[in-house]
Amino acid sequence: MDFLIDIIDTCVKWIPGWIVNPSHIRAFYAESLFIIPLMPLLGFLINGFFRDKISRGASGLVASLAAFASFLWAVLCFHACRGHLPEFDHGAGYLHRMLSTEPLHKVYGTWFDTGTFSCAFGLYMDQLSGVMALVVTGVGTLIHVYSMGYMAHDKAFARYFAYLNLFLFSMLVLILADNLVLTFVGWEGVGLCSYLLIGFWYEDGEKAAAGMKAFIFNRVGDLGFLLGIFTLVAAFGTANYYAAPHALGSYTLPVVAPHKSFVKDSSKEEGKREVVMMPDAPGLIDYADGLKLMGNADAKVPLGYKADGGNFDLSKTAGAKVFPAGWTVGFAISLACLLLFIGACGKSAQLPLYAWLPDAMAGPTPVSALIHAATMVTAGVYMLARLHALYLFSSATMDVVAIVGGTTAIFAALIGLTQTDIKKVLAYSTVSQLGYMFLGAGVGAFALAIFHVVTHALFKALLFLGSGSVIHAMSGEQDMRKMGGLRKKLPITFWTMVIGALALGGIVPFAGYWSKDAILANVLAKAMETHETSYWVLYLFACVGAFCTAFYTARLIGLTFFGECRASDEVKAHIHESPPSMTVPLIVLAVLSVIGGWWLHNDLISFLNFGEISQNAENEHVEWINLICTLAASFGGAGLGILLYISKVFVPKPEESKNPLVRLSFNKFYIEAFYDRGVTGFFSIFAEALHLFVDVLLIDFLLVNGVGKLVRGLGGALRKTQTGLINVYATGILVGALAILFYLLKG
Amino acid sequence: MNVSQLTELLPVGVVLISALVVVFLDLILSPKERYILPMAAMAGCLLALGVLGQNYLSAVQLYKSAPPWFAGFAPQSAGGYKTAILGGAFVIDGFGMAISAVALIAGALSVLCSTHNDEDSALSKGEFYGLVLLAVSGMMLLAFSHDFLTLLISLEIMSVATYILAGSERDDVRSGESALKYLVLGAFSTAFLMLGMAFIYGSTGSFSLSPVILHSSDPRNYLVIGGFGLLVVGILFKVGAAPFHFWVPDVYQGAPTGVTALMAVGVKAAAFAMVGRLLFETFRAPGFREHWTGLVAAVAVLTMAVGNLIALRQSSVKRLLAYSGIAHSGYLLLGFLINRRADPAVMEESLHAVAFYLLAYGVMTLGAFGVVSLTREDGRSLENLEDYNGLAKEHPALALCMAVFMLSLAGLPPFSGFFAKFMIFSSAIDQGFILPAVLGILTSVASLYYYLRVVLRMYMPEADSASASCKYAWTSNLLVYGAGIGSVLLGIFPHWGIGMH
Amino acid sequence: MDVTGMPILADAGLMDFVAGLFSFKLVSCLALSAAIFSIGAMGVLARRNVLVMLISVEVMLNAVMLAFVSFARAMVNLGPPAGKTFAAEGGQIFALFIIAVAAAEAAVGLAIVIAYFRNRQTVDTRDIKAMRN
Amino acid sequence: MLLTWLIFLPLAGAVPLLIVRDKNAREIKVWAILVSFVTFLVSLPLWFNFDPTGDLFQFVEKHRWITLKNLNAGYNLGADGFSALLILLTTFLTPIALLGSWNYIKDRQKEFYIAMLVLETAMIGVFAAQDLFLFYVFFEASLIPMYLIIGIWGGENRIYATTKFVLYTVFGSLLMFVAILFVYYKSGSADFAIADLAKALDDARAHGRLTLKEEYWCFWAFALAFAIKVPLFPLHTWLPDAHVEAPTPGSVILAGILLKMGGYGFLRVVVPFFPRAAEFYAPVFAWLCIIGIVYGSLMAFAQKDIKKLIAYSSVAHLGTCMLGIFSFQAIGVQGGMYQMLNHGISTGALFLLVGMLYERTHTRQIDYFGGIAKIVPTFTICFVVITLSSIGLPLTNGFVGEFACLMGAFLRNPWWGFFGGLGVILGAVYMLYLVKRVFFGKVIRRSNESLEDLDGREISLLIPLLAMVFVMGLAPTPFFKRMEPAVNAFVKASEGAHPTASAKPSMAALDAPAPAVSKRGDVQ
Repeated sequence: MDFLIDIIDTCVKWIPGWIVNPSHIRAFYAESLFIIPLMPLLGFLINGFFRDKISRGASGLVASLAAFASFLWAVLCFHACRGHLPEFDHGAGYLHRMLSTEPLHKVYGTWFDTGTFSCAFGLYMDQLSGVMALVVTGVGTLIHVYSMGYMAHDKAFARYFAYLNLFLFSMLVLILADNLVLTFVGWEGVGLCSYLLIGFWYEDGEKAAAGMKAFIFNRVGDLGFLLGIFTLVAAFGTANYYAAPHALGSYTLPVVAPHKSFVKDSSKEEGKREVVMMPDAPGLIDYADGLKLMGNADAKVPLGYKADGGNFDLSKTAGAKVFPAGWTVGFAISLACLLLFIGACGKSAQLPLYAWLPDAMAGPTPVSALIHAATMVTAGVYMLARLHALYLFSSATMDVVAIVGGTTAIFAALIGLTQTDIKKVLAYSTVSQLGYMFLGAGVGAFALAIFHVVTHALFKALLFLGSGSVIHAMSGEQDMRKMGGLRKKLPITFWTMVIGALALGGIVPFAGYWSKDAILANVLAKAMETHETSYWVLYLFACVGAFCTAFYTARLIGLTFFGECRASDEVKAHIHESPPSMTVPLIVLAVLSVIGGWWLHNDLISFLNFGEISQNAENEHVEWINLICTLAASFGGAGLGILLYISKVFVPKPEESKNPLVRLSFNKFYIEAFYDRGVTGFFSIFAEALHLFVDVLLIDFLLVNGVGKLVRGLGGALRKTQTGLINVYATGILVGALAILFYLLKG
Repeated sequence: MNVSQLTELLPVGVVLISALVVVFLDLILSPKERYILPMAAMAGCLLALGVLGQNYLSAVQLYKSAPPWFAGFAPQSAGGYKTAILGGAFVIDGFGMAISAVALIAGALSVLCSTHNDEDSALSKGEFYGLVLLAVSGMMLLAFSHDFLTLLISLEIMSVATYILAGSERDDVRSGESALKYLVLGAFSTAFLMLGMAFIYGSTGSFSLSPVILHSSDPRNYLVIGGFGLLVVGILFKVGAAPFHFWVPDVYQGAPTGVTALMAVGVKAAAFAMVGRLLFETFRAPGFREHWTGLVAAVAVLTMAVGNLIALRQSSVKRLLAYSGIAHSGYLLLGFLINRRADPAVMEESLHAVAFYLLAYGVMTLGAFGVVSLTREDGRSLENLEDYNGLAKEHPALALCMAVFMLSLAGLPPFSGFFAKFMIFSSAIDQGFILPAVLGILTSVASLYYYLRVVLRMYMPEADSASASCKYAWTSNLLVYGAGIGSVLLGIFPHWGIGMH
Repeated sequence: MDVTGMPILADAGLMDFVAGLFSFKLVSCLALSAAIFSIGAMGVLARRNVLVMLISVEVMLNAVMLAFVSFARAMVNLGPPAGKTFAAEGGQIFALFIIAVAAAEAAVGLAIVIAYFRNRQTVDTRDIKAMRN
Repeated sequence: MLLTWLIFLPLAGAVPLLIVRDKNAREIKVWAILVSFVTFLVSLPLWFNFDPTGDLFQFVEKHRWITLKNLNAGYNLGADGFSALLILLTTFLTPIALLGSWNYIKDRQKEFYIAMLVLETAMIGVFAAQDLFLFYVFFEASLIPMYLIIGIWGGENRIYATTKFVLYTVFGSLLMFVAILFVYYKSGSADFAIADLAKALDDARAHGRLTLKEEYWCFWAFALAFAIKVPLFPLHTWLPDAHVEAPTPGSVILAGILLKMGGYGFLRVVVPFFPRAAEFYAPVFAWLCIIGIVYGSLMAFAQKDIKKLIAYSSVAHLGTCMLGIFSFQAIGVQGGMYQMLNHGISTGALFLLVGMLYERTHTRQIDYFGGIAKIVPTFTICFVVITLSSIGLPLTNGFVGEFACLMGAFLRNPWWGFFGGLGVILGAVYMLYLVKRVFFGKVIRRSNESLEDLDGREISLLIPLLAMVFVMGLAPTPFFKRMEPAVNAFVKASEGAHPTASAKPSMAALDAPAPAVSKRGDVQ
């Protein structure tokens, strides 16, 4: 790879060379971080405003170029993160050299400042966000290119690419944001784009509904996210991840870089109080690290306490009143993490908020590949990784994350076993894989989770694009039972998809194996450390999940490409290999899915040196046990799949199946039915009833108009006293007179 | 006593003389010259108004200070200003002047809105205008009188004249009926009034309205209080407060509109002058006060409730205005509520509020009746609600004025009614009568509904209703527009209306 | 002695009562006027004929006059109270004024009743309710 | 003089219309729009010459007006952050509303434009008045033109709607009227100037002249009037009727500005006058707001008429505003105020759009439409963008306001934040459901095939609104800066009840919850 590195190296030096003084190279890249999200935004604006002016080719080109430009710039900035440290080692691999990084951090201006809380437009690139940005822009570019072929016949071509670019923009904002609120901007932005793209063919009410469903499920999560932000702001008074970049230069100095910013007071053993140096206006992670250095997070540190003179000091404020009364930092952090995790569940389709993702397959296939497999759905994992320093404080939350992740992993995998729609299978496998990522994060191996994000992005995008190519060839058919025997007709698609399948199935040495295996190793290690049954169960789940994954992947390949073609004749007539604009991205991704795993596995993990990768995972008997289990699971699953669907092709009819388990799996455990009919139905009926009884009947009829009627009635009654008879009137006068006299004379 | 004191009463004299002049002119004028009569009558009123103002100003620049607002607070003289004349039979003070000014305005404007009746009707005869002027003179005397005797006489002058006026539409049955009812009930209530006077005379031995001071242990207290009660009955009748309000709707509805206007404004003003004199002077002593504050509060609330609630169900605008008149008497009564510690200064403020309310109410009511008095193409006057359908289309300006009157009567800013109500309620609340104020406000919420019904008719007619346009005399225009502008100005610059000090 | 003569009534023995029949007693006059007043009032309330009602009103006014003159008579024993003008004469003068007032009201009343009768040929209150509610 | 000019310019503009003949409608329209636009231009100094670091009230005018012995009402105008922004909102929306009524109002246009201009005068007056009496006069006066606008140019059921509207409002404001007088005499204030009254009330409270019981009663009398105007939950039923019946411009003004008078009243009068009562009843109101949010959203979900749906959504949105205000946290109050502006913009725009749809199809029934997105793309884009702003998508104005409101609520009491936040979900539910039913799916009516897209006029009057959506979404800081002094004054006033108010730490950046901390103890 090194020649590549050198090219990048020279670019990194050369580009700013004729713009700024070379000594400010990193400053330059920090300044120019904004270019990464800006490019797709421009693409969006161009395609959006001139959607009916510019030609189809032009709009596709603009969009793809925008994506590619931001990819290139991401590469350069990523490279520019490199630090200049004594232990800098030329011998090591590229990523090794990246080990010691200094994040690029630039605040471009305040977004809103209410005087008591302010939030900035700031971008932040470190290893984590850099890797994510590379994945997003890279895969994104490929999918843009692919789309130019896939959507060639669609009339709303420009609109499609506008949305796609808007998505890239939002996703990059999500990733590069330097504070939670800005992350939330991207968070909701990608939600919006997914809404728009799922419902892209809005003439079909079903698809529009699917988009709506996705957005609403996401909103449920977003509320959690918002409340999480509130809790953190209530606790720490800020939503920034890290302290604002130092005034000198526009890039962060080592002083405020998170891992070096704390100096223990050496005089501790003399019984002096513990003092932790903090940067001014520390960010959430700074606070977290500070607390970590101080040990106990359950101390009654006053939340929102601003470090004065950089001293984050326990004794000065011990027992001070905490918000709300009785909250400790630990509790606040756990609560915040839990709430944020709800947001992650919504975005990353974990139980119980996963139900939107399968429906999201209503969108165009490239969209499914980009948004609902490679990038957006992994935002949750990214957010956890970004806040790992906080998550590591609350073991309870971590347990929750692990349990939810593991359960989702096996749950979705079981559903995937019996689906017949090719995209649905992939969708459930995505949910399941996301489950693995959360499982990994849950046991503290955030780096592995991100690693799995990366590999998964590669092979799942590949699979989706491949299935897209298949669907393209089958002129829109998605039911695998109507396919078969396509491997001759679509050789490129076939081979690339096989590679993707192997990767997904976790077969050595393809990409999927490395990440998944490592995650399982950590789960096992965790189970061994903490002899808790729950972790053993999770490990079991994970293995079974792996088995299922391998099985349904084999099933997918078998049903699609082997046996004889089961399509109708006129469909058969049209079957053809896709144009190069579609096959090239397939090939690129295929290559990456082959080599990605071993290329990255050591480097990336050590490079993303955060989280707590269990030491036990290194000791070999854990490794051996795990290796055996995973290999057994994946090969077993794959073998069974091959037996059933490839050597002798068996066409499943799950809807007629008598087997209750099959029915359960095929009907997705009836959960989505519950959401679609139960919840929605109840909601609308409840609303109707409320409107009828409270608004119309109680308030309006009884209270408002009731009072009116009452008064009118009273008037009518009094009116009757006006009889017109002089005698009566005189009587009135006399009675009045007597009453007055009585009143006056009684006392 | 010397004659010079009579100059203080010159305005009344002017009115009386012009009454005679009008009657005399009626004899010598040929029918087609009759249009002079109302002019003459109005001229009389305006002249009297001028003289009144002249008296006021001369007093101001003679004694370097306005005449005392209420003679009762400055028994004989304030800043050398002799209030009492003719041996205390009359007092000349700001309050009286204000009331008589209102009476004069009422007289002038009610003449205006009676002129356009067809020739042969009794209303175009001289004696009609003569009687109007006579009634006005009665009101003015009532406003000034400071003695049971003069009180009775002026009350009778006013009442008898209005009895006749009410019935002056001779061939109209309803006019006659209203006259009858008014007469019988009026006489009936006057009897109570007189009996009350008798009791008070019997216990104090004097007719003067100056404060009655009796030791609480004095057995004659009973007699005085009884007499007071009977007096109150007589006066509340004139005021039209519940439960003595029964005559109001029938009489107002039956009487010719001009006369109704006169009664609604002038008679009410004069009656409230009486109320003021009695409550704030004669029976001011705390011993009495604690008796009557509760009474007045109760009557006020009852009156407001009755007036506003019944008005909700009226289909005749004239009758609706009658009921609203009852309600407004209720509001006015609130102005007389004072707590036991209140000193003359407070009472003066209350009287200011009352006077301003009467002025504002007079202007808008006269305007409203002016609109009512307009006759449609088919000869009927705009008495019924459905006559107002789509008036805004035919006569936007007229409709606008009517809307202003209605909203002003409802007490919405920025019209005079609002500020009048504001002052009344402020004095009541200032004196700590929160509950009556709240109840009154609640009834006035209801009142908004029926006032808006008129606006509704004018601006938002039902689809099927046939809108009838009306023909009208320039006199009524003058009246209506004048009143409209007046009620806006009084709303925005109320202190102009309260220039009495 | 008290002008109201209440004490006299209070300790009225038989002889006093007999004597009272022939000597002026304010209270008895007042009682009489009250009786007349009530009769008049009842007349107004009960009778249907407007003329009769007017007559009843006159009766009431007479009762008032009686009250006035008897008060005046009682005042004679006192003489005018300090600082007040006419005390005793006042009542009688007032009575005269009431006569005048009553006369005026009667005249106007009759005129109105006649005018109404011309139109409707009735003076029964039950027919005089063209306007109500 | 600026504020006086602002108040009376529209009125003066209305005068010439009185004499113009009704039949040259075009000139009338042009003139009215011109007048309102000039008013907008004249109001711009409120933004540019308003100095956030200057004193609290700027553009102050003080004249004696009614001076009686015991009653002394002055003509006091002034603009702090709240007033200035709301006045700007008024002058900004009115021309748009008038332009929006170009084709909508067919008959008696003269009267209509007169009414609109008079209404503008009244509204500006309400926000500019710093004298309680003057404030009340304008507050009530604004009813009359609105009453006519709904009643004359409204739909079938207009009479009921308009009468309900007026009676509802007057019921509240007349009780307030009594309370005003009571407060005036109790405090023994020299005049009706709001600031003086507040001061006088403070020492009346200090010297026990104003008992707690009295304060509570007055608080309710005031609060009722403004709660009806807002409207808060149980008092909201006039709103849907009024909106459904009102003509488009009427709805725009009603939703955009008239409702804000309620919130403004709380900010300007209720809380500063009765801090103890406000602090005591804040939970009650907060929960009413929360009920309003959830309930309003459910109602909106259940509606079949687009306008009614939006009307109920207003109930929910203003619930959020008031929740923010009743948190008495600086950020919450700012959010509440900001959300009021947002609501004015986005809901105004929604009503305009619905009006345009109505002009084309003469129906507002949701199920009449469906799939019209591909027939009227521009219209759809505008509608969707506004929808997104009204469900508070980040980078649109809606988000910032909602975020700040909810954060304020959360800082005061996490549960308020949570339940109030349900609006975030429900808002998306009913708005997107609306969008789906109206714009997406197949075209169900043949007649809809021939809908024509927005014309130049409509686009031109939507553009400023759309622009504001993003301007206020991307650069809220100038707005916040202008509000900040007023907000801090408000928060300080709201803590009048707290003896420890002075112990409150400074409002340094990144220090948000510290005031919360100091306050929390006695709230929990």
